[in-house]
Amino acid sequence: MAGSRSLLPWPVLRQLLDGDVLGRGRSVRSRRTDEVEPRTATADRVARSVCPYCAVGCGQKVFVKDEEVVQIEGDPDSPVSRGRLCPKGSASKNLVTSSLRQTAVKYRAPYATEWQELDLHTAMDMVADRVVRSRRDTWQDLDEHGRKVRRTMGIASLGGATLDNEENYLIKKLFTAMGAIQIENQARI
Amino acid sequence: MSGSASGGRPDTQVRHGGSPGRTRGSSRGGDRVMVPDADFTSYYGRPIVKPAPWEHDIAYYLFTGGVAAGSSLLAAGADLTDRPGLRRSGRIGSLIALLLSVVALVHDLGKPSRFINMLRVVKLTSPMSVGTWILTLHGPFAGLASAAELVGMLPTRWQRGPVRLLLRLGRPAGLVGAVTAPPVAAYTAVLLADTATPAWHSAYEELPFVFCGSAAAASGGWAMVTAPVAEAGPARTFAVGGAAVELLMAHRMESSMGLSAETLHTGKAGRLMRASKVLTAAGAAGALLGGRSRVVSVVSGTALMAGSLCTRLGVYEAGMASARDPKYTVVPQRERVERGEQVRYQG
Amino acid sequence: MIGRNSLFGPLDPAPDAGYEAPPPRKGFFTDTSVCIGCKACEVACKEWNDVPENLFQMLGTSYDNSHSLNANQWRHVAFIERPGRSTAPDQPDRLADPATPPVDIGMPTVGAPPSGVPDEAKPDFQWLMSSDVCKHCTHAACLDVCPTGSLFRSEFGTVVVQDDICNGCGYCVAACPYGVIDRRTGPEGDPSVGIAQKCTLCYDRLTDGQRPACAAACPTESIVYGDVEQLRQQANERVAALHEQGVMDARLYGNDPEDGVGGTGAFFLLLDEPEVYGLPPDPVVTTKDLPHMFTRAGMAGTALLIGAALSFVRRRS
Amino acid sequence: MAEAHPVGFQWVVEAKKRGARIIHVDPRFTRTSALAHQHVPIRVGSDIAFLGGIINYVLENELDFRDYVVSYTNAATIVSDTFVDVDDLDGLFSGFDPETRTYDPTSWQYESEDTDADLHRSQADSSGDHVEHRETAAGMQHESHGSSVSARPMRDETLQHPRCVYQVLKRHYARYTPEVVEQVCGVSQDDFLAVCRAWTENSGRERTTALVYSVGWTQHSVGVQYIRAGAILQLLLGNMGRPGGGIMALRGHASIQGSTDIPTLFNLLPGYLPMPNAAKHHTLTDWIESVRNPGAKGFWANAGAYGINLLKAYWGDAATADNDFCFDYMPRITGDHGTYRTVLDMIDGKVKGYFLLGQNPAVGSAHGRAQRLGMANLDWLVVRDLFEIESATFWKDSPEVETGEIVPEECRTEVFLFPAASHVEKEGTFTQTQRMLQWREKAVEPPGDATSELWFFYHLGRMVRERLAGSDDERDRPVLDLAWDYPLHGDPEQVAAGWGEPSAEAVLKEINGYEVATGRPLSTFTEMKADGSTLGGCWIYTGVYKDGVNQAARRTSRHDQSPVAPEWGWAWPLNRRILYNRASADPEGRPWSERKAYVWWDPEKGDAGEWVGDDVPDFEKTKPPSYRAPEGSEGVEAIEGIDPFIMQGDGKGALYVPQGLVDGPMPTHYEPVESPFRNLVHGQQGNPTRKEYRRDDNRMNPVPDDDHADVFPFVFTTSRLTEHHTAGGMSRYLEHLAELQPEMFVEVSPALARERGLEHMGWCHVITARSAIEGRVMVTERLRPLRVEGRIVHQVWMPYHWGQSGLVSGDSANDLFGISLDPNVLIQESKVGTCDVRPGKRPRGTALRDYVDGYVARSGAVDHVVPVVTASADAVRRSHDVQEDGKDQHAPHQVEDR
Repeated sequence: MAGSRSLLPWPVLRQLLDGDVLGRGRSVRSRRTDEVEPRTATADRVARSVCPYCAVGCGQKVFVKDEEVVQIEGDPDSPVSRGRLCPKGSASKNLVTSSLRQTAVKYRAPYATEWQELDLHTAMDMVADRVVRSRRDTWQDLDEHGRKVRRTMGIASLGGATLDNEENYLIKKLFTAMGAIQIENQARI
Repeated sequence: MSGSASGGRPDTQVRHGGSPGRTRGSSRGGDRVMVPDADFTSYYGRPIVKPAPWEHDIAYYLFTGGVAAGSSLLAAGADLTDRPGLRRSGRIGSLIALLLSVVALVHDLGKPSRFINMLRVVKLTSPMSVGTWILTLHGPFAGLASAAELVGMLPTRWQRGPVRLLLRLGRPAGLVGAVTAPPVAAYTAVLLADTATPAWHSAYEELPFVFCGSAAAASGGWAMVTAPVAEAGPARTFAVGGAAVELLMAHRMESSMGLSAETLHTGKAGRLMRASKVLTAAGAAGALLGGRSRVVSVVSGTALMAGSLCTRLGVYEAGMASARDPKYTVVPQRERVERGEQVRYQG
Repeated sequence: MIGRNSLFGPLDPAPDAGYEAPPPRKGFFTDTSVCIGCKACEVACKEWNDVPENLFQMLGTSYDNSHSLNANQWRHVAFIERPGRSTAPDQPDRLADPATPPVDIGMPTVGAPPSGVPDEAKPDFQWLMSSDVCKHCTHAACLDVCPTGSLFRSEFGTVVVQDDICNGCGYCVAACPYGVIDRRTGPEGDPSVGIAQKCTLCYDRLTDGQRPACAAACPTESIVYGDVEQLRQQANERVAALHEQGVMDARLYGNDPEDGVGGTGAFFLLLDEPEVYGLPPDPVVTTKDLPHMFTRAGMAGTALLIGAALSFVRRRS
Repeated sequence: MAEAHPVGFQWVVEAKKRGARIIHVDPRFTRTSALAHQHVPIRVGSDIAFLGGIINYVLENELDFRDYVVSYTNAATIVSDTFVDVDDLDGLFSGFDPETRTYDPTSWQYESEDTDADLHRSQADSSGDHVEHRETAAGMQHESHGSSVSARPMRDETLQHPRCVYQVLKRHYARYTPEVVEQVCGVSQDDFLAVCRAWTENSGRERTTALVYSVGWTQHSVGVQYIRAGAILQLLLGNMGRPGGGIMALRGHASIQGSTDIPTLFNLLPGYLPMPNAAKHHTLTDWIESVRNPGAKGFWANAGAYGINLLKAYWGDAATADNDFCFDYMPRITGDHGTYRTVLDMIDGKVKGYFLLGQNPAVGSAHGRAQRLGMANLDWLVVRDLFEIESATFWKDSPEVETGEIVPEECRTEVFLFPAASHVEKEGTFTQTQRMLQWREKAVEPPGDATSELWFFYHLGRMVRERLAGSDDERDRPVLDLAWDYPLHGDPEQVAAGWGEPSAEAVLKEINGYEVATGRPLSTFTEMKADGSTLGGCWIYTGVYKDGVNQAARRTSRHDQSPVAPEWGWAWPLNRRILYNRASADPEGRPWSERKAYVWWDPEKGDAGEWVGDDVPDFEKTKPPSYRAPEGSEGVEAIEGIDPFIMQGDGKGALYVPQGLVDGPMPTHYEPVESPFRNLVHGQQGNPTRKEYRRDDNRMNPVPDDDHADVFPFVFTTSRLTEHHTAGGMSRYLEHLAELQPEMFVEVSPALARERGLEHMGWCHVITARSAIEGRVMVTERLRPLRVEGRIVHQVWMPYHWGQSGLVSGDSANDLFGISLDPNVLIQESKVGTCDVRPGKRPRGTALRDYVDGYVARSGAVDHVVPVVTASADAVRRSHDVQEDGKDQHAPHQVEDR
């Protein structure tokens, strides 16, 4: 309650003058208390998002300050969730800002017992090389009955149920073009 | 497990659901049961109120505060009745006790600067705030009187200039210190009683008397140990009177505080309270009967101080025990409800 | 000024604390009859208020692994597995081995149902859940015993700790009749360690007209935030509705301005006795008795002074 | 629902506050039960018996919504006289081939007014080869395109014909009496009848009942038939296509619906188009005709446009009418390439590389040991996740490292763990469980080297194309000709260096479809052309980018629109919120009741009347209720004004499914693969057509006929806790969630605790033929032993969220399950199994395998293989004999692993 603070510096005097003899409220507030503002109000921007956990599709508002996520909470406008979130949805900021998140590529060489870090672009090159090689090595033009199959059975994929439609679209498109067919996701599980 | 602050001291001795809601109230390790076993319900036996997050510092402070207050009184009396030995004993006792009090308080708060926060406000509803201001008033005067006493012990050639002024201030400061001493002794009882800790709050009628009596006994005891026997007569009287009040009021307290009195009889608190009674009674008897003997005086005085310390520790422990067991919170309240005597505003 | 009911009895706390024309008092109505024990409130609270983790230990007390309200747990969901008031005779459990005594699994049990409720109308087995929180008492002992003014009454009538003022004396901890507030423990360095901690009713959010984080998250509106006056009304209607539906166990807790703490800003609809949920059945603010305590202390102190004087007087004579 | 979908449960609570009665049927007392008026504990795996009992109650007492049933379902349709039901064949339907364990569904077909030739063409063609159907999870395609049946079968609207579906159904379920339900499910007759009454009394003109299931229902060897049973009941009671009704699948992942619509599934292409099959789809025409199903009604008639638009979206300019729009570029499937088959292939060394995209099969998939052993036998593995999950670290700390089955120094798998962008660090759409797409705005940049899947796959594709550039190998044409040109944005430096973020909105526009010449986004899939002038990546999503506006990004507040909230996000198809909502009006087009009005025919509207209402009508807008199809019509034209189920071949809701299901036209009770009970209803114990992988590393526990069945005497099931998310990859690493449920535990009843000497909060371990896992004992009355077939059965429950990593760790319950699959969709039975429970921790190190092997030996599972077909030999013979002359159903396929 800005403005409720008296200019008097010593709360004891404010107790006497502010009608708060018992020193319960108005007279004992610190400057920081007077100036408090929720970080939802001081955020630079708010992104409208959707909870990443189950499939209910609860609306989320993501508050950003100085390019950091400072709060994620339910979107009261959503007809699905009416602003509410379950414990997992409520932990979304914890998910996004967790110090345990991976931020660099880790690589485990064959027979190695430890991780090593890899540069992202190097890792991409290595994966692309392996995709090309495995595809070449396991290519089938015909199956054992002589039917045309033009595919590779050497590359498989699992995942996608927490990914975006656009991502799944590209995944399926690329794998199909490359002839990889063992492309699966949680929907089968 | 990431390593930020661990829990707000949740009872880590968690019993794995082993404490059924409907607990048979029982004498937990104690030897006497004052109240019949009570059936009561709790949430897995978890405490309802939280014990004060204090170390034993506070119990020691209760004791040193009492000694300081009583010693100030004795010193002032001795000053007025021209008993320099008793005066010196009182003033130095007061100084030591005050210093120890400050150590205990600061240790409890963690760092000295935190004491300053208490001077922001005067909270009439907070015994700690009231006590802070009482100490703030009493401390300097008592300190001044003690300083004067110390100065008086210096070689005469050093007693010049401002130091002489200090000597002059000894008596008025000592008198102000004496007048402000009883609140120092008494407020600590309110400090404990003004909590939700069952054994403390339910003792609020008698606890001030117990504590004041205890203060008199302990400070009298200190004087019996340190002052010349010839001058210590008033101290012995003071101590005996204090011990009598302490024992009497403690007895009354135990019978008036209801279920939580149990905590004064069981466990650690029970042992301390029994010791306190024996020591206090013995000390008082010594003071009464063997007053003129130096040896008896020292032994009795020590017993009285020890008795007082045991009282403070015992009351402290009883409070902690009463907060840890939901029985002492639930049963009296449940009984009130069952009797239809819920606490309600009567207009 | 010190009002007539400043220590006990019905009171609008914000004006009493010196606020002129404060907003209506704010609070929570926690309706445990619709609580699903999801703990969204616990998480939302921690996320908003940067409350650290509490303990990583399975407690075996149904699904409650948060233990209690404490410095690191400003919302705490209680879980009570309440066995049937009458076990049907054809329960296979019984049939399996009637001679074997039941295993004590440490779950709360209850006694006879309140009068007027026929046994058969009771559900066989109940799983009670309730999200506990600071009560924001009308007469808040924690606030009143605080020697620094760190705990203060906000303009919304809520009770809030000022971290920058608290000196960690811990007096509030012992004063709270509900065992809510606590000092945070942990390694040195974190400025919040050693400081009293509890629900602020999201004071910062309130200043901007936002709802507290827990109430905003609660999926089933078990936690309702609003003006206390309206919430009390709503609570009364809810109890009446439940009674009409035959849920005779429903009762309110903390809604009565004439109770021992002058009514709470956060009150509850419970389905069993308060102590089943770990709540005191008839809490009273300790400062209700404070004038009397001071009187007694004054008497004792006076006696001490007189005693001291007499010790000398008698010698003289 | 309160456990796994708490926010969805708000609507149940609201209904309860308004006086609704809530009944919860669940093996254990959950947080949902806590708020229900009645909890009905049921034996795991007996749901069809339970629902069958209710169907019987409805039919016996004629409580069905007759007007709805007659007009909108196939109740009146006459079934072929060659059909023989399970009652006469000991649990088999007619047409069973014991060699392949599949059905020839010819005898299940409708009696048709069409000629024989028509019958053959419209029905048998796609009813075809059920071995193939099972191998390719064909049932999943039917999710959207329904069964392909004749447009005009014979009907008896009096429902008196002995072979009409209604009567067939009535006879089929007559066995499911309350007594049988009690015996099979362990549900008392009182409880059961209370459910029957509540359901039926709350259905009809004035009221509707919703059936909500979570996808644990799908994780059974009869999972599809569970849902079919629910569908039959909801159709009989008139609860489909109406507000407050329906069957709602509460799916468990943010966009699992989307990942089925735009599938990352081996047998599907976007929009439920089938992956071309080497056996059937030799040409573009073959492929399209198999979907289009000539002769049938409905919108699948336009399949040609849908398929060609997809090909065009994939291969752009290279796809022309002359080259069949690059149909030949498509790889062909030849059978089961599902995730479990693939994992077993990994163990067998057939797979080189594996991508895991936000998925943690080491914990989340059935038979965790097989998953991990498979991963340990790859050349390379790419894991993309937020955290260092178990599937990325199997080589150093999995349970198999402890048992010595994986030795890090001997494991050759290269592992790449890529940090992934979180949901707030990228933009795109999730499709939630009711088919609604919601666009997420990007809030911040991903930290460090974390990237989106969009980024990863775009650039992977780019780099692969660069590596293949200049190749003249024909096999590389599909990659080189791929339309792979998406605008990049984001950090200008990255864009300049060629590492920008592809525009998700551009991808969404391609999914929506547009005119090739002008780039104008299509508004509806009816604008799709089969001539290559339009392209669109997923026809059912067409309209999401209507008018060039991202419809999924709409966020009109719920306060500012109707309760249907059509302006929040966008639901496929064409923003319809309730599918088949034509059924919310009566045959004349009037609302069934004012209270339940939703979509209706307004004769005053437009030129000659229009369908109007709160939702987008799921019907041609101007086709009046009185419309009758002209003789010989097919496709959309053949949909009559009273055919609400516009994707079905006959426009009717299917009480009986003449084809499209591998395991029978109607659900019937089969025991789970692992069960301590004999099937009380039939001699046939389990689903005879289920998919099995009989291998030493996938042993199943014995069943009651076996001498050793008592080695695994208890039933167990698993599910989620509110506080965790599936395999824990998004919850065990967060302190605010992990602390709420910090340890793996096993819930047992007090009676079982007594029987096995288990102490509350002590340790116990659970053993199956696959593994043994340990957890803390939670003794609770929320689990209750049931009396089934006259004896007590103990059920054990476990959450399945833990693995060896994270802030809190523990054994993984999915390690206990073996792999046996539903034949329609190849989803594993991971919600029921048998087990033993013992006090104390499990053995450690190599002793664990010895311990499990000891159990396996005692159970006889080593050399005694449980037969799948247990119906009497006579029944098998008679079922097999019911086959139409001259039809050779069985293509020369190997029947794997029988």
